[in-house]
Amino acid sequence: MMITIKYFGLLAEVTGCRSEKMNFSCTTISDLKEILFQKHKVLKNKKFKIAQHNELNTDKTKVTSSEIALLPPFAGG
Amino acid sequence: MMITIKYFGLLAEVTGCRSEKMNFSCTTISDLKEILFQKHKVLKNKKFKIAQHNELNTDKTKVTSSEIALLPPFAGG
Amino acid sequence: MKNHKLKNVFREGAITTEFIANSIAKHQVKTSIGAHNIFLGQVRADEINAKKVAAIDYTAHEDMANHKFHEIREAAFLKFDLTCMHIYHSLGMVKSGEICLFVFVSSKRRKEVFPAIEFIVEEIKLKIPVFGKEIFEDQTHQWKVNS
Amino acid sequence: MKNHKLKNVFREGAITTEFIANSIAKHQVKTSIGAHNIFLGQVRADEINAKKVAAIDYTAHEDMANHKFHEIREAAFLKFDLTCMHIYHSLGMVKSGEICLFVFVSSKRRKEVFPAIEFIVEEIKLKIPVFGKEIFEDQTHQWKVNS
Repeated sequence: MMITIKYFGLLAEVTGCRSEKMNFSCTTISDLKEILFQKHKVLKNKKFKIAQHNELNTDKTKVTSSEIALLPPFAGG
Repeated sequence: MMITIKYFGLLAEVTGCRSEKMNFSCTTISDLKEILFQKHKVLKNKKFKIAQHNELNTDKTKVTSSEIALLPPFAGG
Repeated sequence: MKNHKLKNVFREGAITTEFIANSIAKHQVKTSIGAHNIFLGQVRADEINAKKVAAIDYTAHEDMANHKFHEIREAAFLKFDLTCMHIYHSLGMVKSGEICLFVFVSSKRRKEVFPAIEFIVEEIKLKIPVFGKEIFEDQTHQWKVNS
Repeated sequence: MKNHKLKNVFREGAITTEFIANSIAKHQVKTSIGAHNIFLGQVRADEINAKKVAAIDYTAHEDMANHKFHEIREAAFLKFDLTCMHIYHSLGMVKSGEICLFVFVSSKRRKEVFPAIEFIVEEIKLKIPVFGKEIFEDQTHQWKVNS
């Protein structure tokens, strides 16, 4: 399926990209991360969390949304 | 010695008096209270604390100030 | 312990929102501050025996109160790492819905301001000789006691 | 549990003292309120490697953030006996000394507002996907991380 990856804060800066579409056929967040690490090597040594449907996911979570967010450490307040 | 008794809040209302001078020859707060109870019977069933030099006193404290304050329960804030 | 001078905490009548806004604005030049915490006491229109509180008329043993406020300030500066602290209390008539107590603490870090504001407010309730005459809508009254 | 509707917590730029004053003033008709507690986050001019923070440029995953703010609101209303709660966070540039977070809780009694404000602020720091680019005076930058 076609999914949109959104990069926030520091991650948008280092990937040079706020949002990109990709064709994705794997099933878990872990799979997705592998693909993203190949595409953007710089992500490997960055701390980030992944969210879909406005909730944080673990590596084992299945990808069910067509929009995935990569979130660097929070800095609100 | 001549001392000034100051009544605050409810106590000023029930005694009808905010401040009065009296000649005082006893030594402790306890003695003073006895005199005040005789003068203002209404004080007997009122809750209050006594302060001099901006500090609260116990019955045993000696009267050393020429100004004594009778304070009903606090209601700040 | 910093040695702060004795201040007059009392203000005649209600504390206005403009006064509060000004007070906050004055701290915007202090750029080491990261967190402010403000407590506001507001006069409640409590209903007691079917009569509603319309206002509280505050009086105080002002000299003793200012000394006690000073002690509370010094104790709070000693206990917590605060950049600034301000306390204002009304005297005279404050209508229901209006503000009668304004406590304002600021610090580099947020962790300091939460326990500091609670400490100061509880100390004020306990130790400050302020008296409140609750005036009902029918002009009768009763004397407020802190709980 | 009261069912509050999803609000947009974000505001463009710094939160002004006038906005805060207005927000307080709006609560003066709510005469069951006895205590307000306000937390303000202010941008610090931290010095990092001899360079001073001049501003923070805030961005957020806005949709997720508003959902998380909503969850925090609902949890706070459930945990504490609050009359009102308001949260505002800046997006975009906020200069050092300016206010980027405004949390406002009100209750009948003071005992409720102290733990409520701390709970809400800590939850915000932990759970809200907001990102801060600290812009130094020389226009270089680094990314802020909450501690």
